[in-house]
Amino acid sequence: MTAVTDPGTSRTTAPVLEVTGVSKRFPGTLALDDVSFALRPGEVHALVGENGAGKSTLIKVLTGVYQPDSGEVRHLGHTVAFRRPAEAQQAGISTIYQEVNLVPLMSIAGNVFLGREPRTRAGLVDWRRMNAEARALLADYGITDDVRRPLHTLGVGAQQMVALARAVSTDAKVVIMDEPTSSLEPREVEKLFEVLARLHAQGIAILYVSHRMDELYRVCDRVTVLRDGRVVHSGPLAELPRLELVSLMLGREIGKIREEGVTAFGEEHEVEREPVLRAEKLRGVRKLRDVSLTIRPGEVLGLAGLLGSGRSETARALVGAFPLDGGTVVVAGKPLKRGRVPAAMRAGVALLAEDRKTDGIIPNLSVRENIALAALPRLSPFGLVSKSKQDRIVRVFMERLRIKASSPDQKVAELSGGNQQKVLLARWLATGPRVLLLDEPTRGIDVGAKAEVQALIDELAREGLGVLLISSELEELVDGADRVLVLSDGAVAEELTGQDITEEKVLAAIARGGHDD
Amino acid sequence: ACTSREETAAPQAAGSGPAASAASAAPASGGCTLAQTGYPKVDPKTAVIGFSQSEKEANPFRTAETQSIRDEAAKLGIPGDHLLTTNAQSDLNKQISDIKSLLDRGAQLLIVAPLNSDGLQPALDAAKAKKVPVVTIDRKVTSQPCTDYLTFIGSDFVQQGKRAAQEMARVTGGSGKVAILLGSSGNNVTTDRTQGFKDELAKTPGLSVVAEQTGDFDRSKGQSVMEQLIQSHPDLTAVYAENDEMGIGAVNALRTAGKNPGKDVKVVSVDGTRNAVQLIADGSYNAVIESNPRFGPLAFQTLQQFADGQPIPSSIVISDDSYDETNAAQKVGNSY
Amino acid sequence: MIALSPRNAAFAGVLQRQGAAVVLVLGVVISWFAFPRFGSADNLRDLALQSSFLAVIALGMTFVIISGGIDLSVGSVYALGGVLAAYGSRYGLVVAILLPLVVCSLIGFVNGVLIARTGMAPFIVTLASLLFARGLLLAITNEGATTYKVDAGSPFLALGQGEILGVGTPVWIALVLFALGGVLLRRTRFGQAVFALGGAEQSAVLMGLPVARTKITLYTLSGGLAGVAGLLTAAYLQSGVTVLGVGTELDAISVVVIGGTLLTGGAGTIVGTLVGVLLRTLIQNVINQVGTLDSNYQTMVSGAFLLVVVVIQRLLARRRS
Amino acid sequence: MTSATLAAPTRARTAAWLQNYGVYVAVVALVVFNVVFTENFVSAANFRTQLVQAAPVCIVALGMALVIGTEGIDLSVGSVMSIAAALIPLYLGAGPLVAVLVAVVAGIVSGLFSGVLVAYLGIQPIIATLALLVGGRGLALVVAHGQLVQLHNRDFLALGTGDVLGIPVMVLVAAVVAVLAGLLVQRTTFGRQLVAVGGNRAASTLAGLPVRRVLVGVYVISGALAALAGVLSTARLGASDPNDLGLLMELSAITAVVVGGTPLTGGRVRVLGTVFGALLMQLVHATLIKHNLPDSTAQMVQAAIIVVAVYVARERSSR
Ligand SMILES: Nc1ncnc2c1ncn2[C@@H]1O[C@H](COP(=O)(O)OP(=O)(O)OP(=O)(O)O)[C@@H](O)[C@H]1O
Ligand SMILES: Nc1ncnc2c1ncn2[C@@H]1O[C@H](COP(=O)(O)OP(=O)(O)OP(=O)(O)O)[C@@H](O)[C@H]1O
Ligand SMILES: [Mg+2]
Ligand SMILES: [Mg+2]
Repeated sequence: MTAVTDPGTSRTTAPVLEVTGVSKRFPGTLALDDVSFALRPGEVHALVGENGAGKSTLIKVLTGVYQPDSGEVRHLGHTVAFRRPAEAQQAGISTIYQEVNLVPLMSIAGNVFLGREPRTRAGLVDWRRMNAEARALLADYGITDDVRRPLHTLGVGAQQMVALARAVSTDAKVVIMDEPTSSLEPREVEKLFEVLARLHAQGIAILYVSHRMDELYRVCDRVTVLRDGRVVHSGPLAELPRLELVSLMLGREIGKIREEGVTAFGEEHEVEREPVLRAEKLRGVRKLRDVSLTIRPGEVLGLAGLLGSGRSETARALVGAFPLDGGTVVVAGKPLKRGRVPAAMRAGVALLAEDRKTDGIIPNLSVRENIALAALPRLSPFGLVSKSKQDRIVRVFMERLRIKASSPDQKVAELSGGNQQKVLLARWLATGPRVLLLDEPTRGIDVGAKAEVQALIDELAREGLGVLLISSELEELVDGADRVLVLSDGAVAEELTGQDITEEKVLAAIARGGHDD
Repeated sequence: ACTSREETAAPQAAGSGPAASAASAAPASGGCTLAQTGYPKVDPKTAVIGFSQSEKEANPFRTAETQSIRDEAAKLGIPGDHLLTTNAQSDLNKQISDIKSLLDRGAQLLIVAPLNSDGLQPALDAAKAKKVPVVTIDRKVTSQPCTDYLTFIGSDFVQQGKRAAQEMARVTGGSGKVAILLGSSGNNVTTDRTQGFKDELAKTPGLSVVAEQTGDFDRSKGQSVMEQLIQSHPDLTAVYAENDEMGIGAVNALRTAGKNPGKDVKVVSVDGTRNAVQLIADGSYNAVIESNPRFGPLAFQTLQQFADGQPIPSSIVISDDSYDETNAAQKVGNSY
Repeated sequence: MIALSPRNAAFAGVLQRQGAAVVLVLGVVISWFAFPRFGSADNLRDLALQSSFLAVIALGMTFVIISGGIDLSVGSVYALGGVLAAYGSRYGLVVAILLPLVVCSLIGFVNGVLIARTGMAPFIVTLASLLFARGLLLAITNEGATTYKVDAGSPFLALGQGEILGVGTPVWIALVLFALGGVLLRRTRFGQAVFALGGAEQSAVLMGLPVARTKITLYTLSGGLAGVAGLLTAAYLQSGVTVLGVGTELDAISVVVIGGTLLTGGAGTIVGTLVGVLLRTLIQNVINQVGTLDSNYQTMVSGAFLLVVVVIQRLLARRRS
Repeated sequence: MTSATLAAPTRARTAAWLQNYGVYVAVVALVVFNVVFTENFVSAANFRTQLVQAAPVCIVALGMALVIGTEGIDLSVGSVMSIAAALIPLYLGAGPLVAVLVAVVAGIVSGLFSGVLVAYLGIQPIIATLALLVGGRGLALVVAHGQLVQLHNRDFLALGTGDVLGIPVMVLVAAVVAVLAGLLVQRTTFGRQLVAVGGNRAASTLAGLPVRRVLVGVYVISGALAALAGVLSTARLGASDPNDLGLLMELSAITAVVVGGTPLTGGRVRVLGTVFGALLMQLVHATLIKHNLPDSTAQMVQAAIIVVAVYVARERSSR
């Protein structure tokens, strides 16, 4: 997609959505500081910045989730003060917020049409039509499941597609997407881009947030860069070299940013022969079909596959967080008791879960407590909490992972998504694990932090940890993993090693697995 | 099983005292007769009899009441499966369905201890439709005697309040400050015992009511309320408790506050439970107006008379005894 | 764990969703044969009538619980509704109906506003209004000393004591309300919003649902239905009884839960609640039919029964997943 | 910065301050009100009465606060009190210590029962404990044959009426329980895990916390404390009264906890707040009695006070 906005016309067309001088303060942080920004009709506008720069906050101010402390929001030239998201939606602004925000227990179709269900002439909800429409709509997004099933039976990625379908199917004039691709995988990302192109052709303005640079350059016309709550740049994207964009985001000189490639992974690791973890014929209640794998110390084992291919399920099964029908997991020679997370943890297996909101953070506890949580028994002689021991470890990890928080006492819920992710990583590292299972560890992390996390994974492997890396970003797997298992429909379809690990081969393996049966 | 009780606290058997007896001779004329109602003649000794109790048998009054009905039935040789009993567990709607289910199960005569004076009309209507006479005991219902129900046997709660006030005037010597521990709010017994007491107390100008607070007929609530009142009214000289349990709670409170119940502060209550009467005998309590729960003999006798065609008065007020320092020691065996 | 064959799984699914219904059917069949009087028309008619008042209250509670909330005030509001209806009946049928409806809905409305607009927990807000409604009831009845009676000739009585086709009017009214409730829950946007609220409130906000309005409507509905139950009871009892409704909120909650509605919200059915109510009435009736149970044992049995049903339901649900 | 942005933090800070300290302010305000407007309020005996009366609620509420911290609720506390009361006379013959132990063990068993239902069977706390609320009192009455039993053992009764160093035993026990609860929450792994479980149960499971053990532990503590409160109340009453003891205690305890600033949504436990919540409700109750307000007014005033107190202490969303 190319930038279609003609500079001449864009000056005359009034912005559809505009903020001037907006500030928003949270206890301890000034999330938005005198931000001015305009979204013009028909453009795809990228909003970028580090984790915690204020992107999501700006979106929430635009759509009435938060009220700005000062400044004003204009919609089609009129000053507006949306008091709730509903009002923004009525004004034709449709938003996909950062975390999937749907209703898990409700049917898929119900979620798509919630609040605007088709009705019969009597004014009653027309279920038949709703299901039919939802089925048709979702088929476009590659979701062919029964739309009457509860939403929670879909994987995170599929849920994201449902959210997308929902947002786009309203006749909105503005569509805002806060990291829509973070839980999608290549095929789905392509779907999303098709949708974007369609919207673009219809002249709908799109505000697009992503940490993935290639995506931005592929789909966006203009870019606004936020740093520490302030707008540091706004202008056409194509004219801005990639390196300069990164430097704007990070606030560092271009020279200091080494361009090493897309990821920060180093060379191959030295791998020991004897595996630290050996899983045999894991059979899950739902999906897994005899998955066997080994992880050796110092090795990064990649796990690839389509949405719902069973990657997350495998990882959860390894730490005993998932009921299994059969199979064994042996860590350092000792078999684990099935279905007991504490036992797995004691054996040194730790899982960074995929969905940090529901399975990761304890929102109302502080950063300190979230980091120390899993290591608590070790840090507490006789079950009595030692604050000094805690602080020592917390300080180390906050520095090492560069966690941005006003203090260790800040509530973790108040951190930006990326920083929450780092807190969770710190939680696991603090337990001193032998095997680290990372389920989409860089999801929603900004370029800077992503490089840090990748370098960290590298470093950990070098230190002799066994790492299982699940990622939907192929380059991450290709660059980072020493070995890649391709899962398909709950079974290991293929194993790639050494020189065979290339994007093409992994993709091909995924595709084969997907179409074989 | 392997429990070890305190030796002194042997649980007493209920129902050893005298049964309730009618206070005044029933008027020979103007009563309700079998002929008048057109009900079939049913002999209680051979009939199926239903008894609907209102509250759990977990306080002395209810325990004694139910026991008295059972004992009398046994005495009359009524077979066990001819006495059907239900318990409404303090739920009025349940009492209505209880009564209806008693009728369904073939009860030909009903004895009902109403949970409330109002609200049993649907149950009474159901009995009327089946021509089953209903004797209500201990609490009167506000329906038509003879048509909606046969008769009421029980105490006059207003009268009990009045007699308590008279005792109060006697034991205080006619002057002092009185606190009232009310029963549960919304309960007719509370209303009547309060009204009777206050009306009568007004005749003794030296006595004034300084506080009236609910103790929910419950010993511990009576005790807490009394503890508060002792603090805020140090000059309190008497307590009227609308049942014995609250009265005993008040005695506890007075003792912990270092006062001498029965002397510094007089205590009068209504009921006639064993513990309260014993306290009078011990000198820590002043008077108890009895509310006799032993309705069994009178209830069955009334049903028999009705079956025999005799006229039944619209209400049979029983004679309640009273306990004071002069008779408590001898009569403690009558208490329940 | 034994793997379920699809057929077994489907059966377990039915059991889990309709667990209470299965127990109800079994209970009815057993009682039918065990107690000769159980199946009599009179007894059945009475069971229906007796269930109808709690059913109406539980209907409102179902909505509230599906939305992830709870309404503890219904017991007091129910009693208040009865008193107001009896009081109002002296000014005619319209007043007898409108007075309790308006006041009780208003209490529910205030609950809703406090919950929706201030973010206070429903449990505590409705606990406060439980006290408030009881206090108000005592205030208008002169501390409970006055019981308002409904005149014998009042047309209002027909609402409680009348019969249509041999079945009591309250039963019909309850059935109609349940039918309307079912439509409201399943076939309107409001109903969908209720489910969404219970499933994920934050998402509901972000999806642009009228969350506050839905909540206020919900609690108003619950208060209003408690008022309806109160006025039906007043018509049935011919008086505004002051001692009603103590602990009724817990009865309502337990029948809703027995009916399969999740206390965490987001899932539940109206029919389930109806089954729950009938099951409760059945148990009471059976205890009476047995007839020999000491009253203290009766309480124990009710508690144990509640437990057994919930545990069975839970185990079935677990087997299914 | 504009004046609006300056004003907003000030207001926010006041609100946040009130949220944290509101319940203490309310207690102080009510004491001041009473000192000024209530006759005979300022006396050692009166304060003593208030503390003694608040003690059982306070003890139960502390257990309840822990349960609420895990996003649970324990409706069974009143019935557990009544079970404890029913057991006392049966074992008092073997000495007060044995009787108290038996009662507390019964509380622990009840707690274990609820805890297992909640943690291992996954039954909603409110419904699991509701079953015990209904059935437990029946059980107590069956044990006691529905009888109130007068108690005479002096040592036992001293628990309710005795003093140590001029401080009533009941108050002392409540204070010790409060201190222990405070330490438990702040200073032990169990306490921190409890709060984490309440904050996000799924995440806690994945973080390898012994979630079930924590849940069972919390209900056991609540049961034990309820039984302890039942023992003390029985001693104070001088009689075992399983029919009435602890009626509606669950609501009083929950009110104290919530008024004290612990959110019902879990993830946070305020121990001192709970103690003051219990004191506040006790003072409200006392004030209403001392001013001889009728029951109707008293209930409505209590309702209003609960709403206001909880309104002030509520968790605010940042808008
Ligand atoms: N509800 C809140 N309470 C307090 N602070 C908050 C809250 N929401 C966000 N913040 C803070 O505001 C700042 C901006 O956060 P925001 O979520 O907008 O970042 P972001 O740019 O979207 O980051 P990411 O790329 O990680 O999603 C962060 O410092 C964050 O800690
Ligand atoms: N049929 C289902 N019913 C309920 N939950 C499901 C079902 N299928 C998948 N899930 C849940 O969805 C999550 C993701 O599933 P899975 O492990 O199969 O996907 P994945 O390969 O990790 O893909 P992704 O995480 O990218 O969606 C898991 O937590 C799993 O429990
Ligand atoms: Mg964000
Ligand atoms: Mg996954």
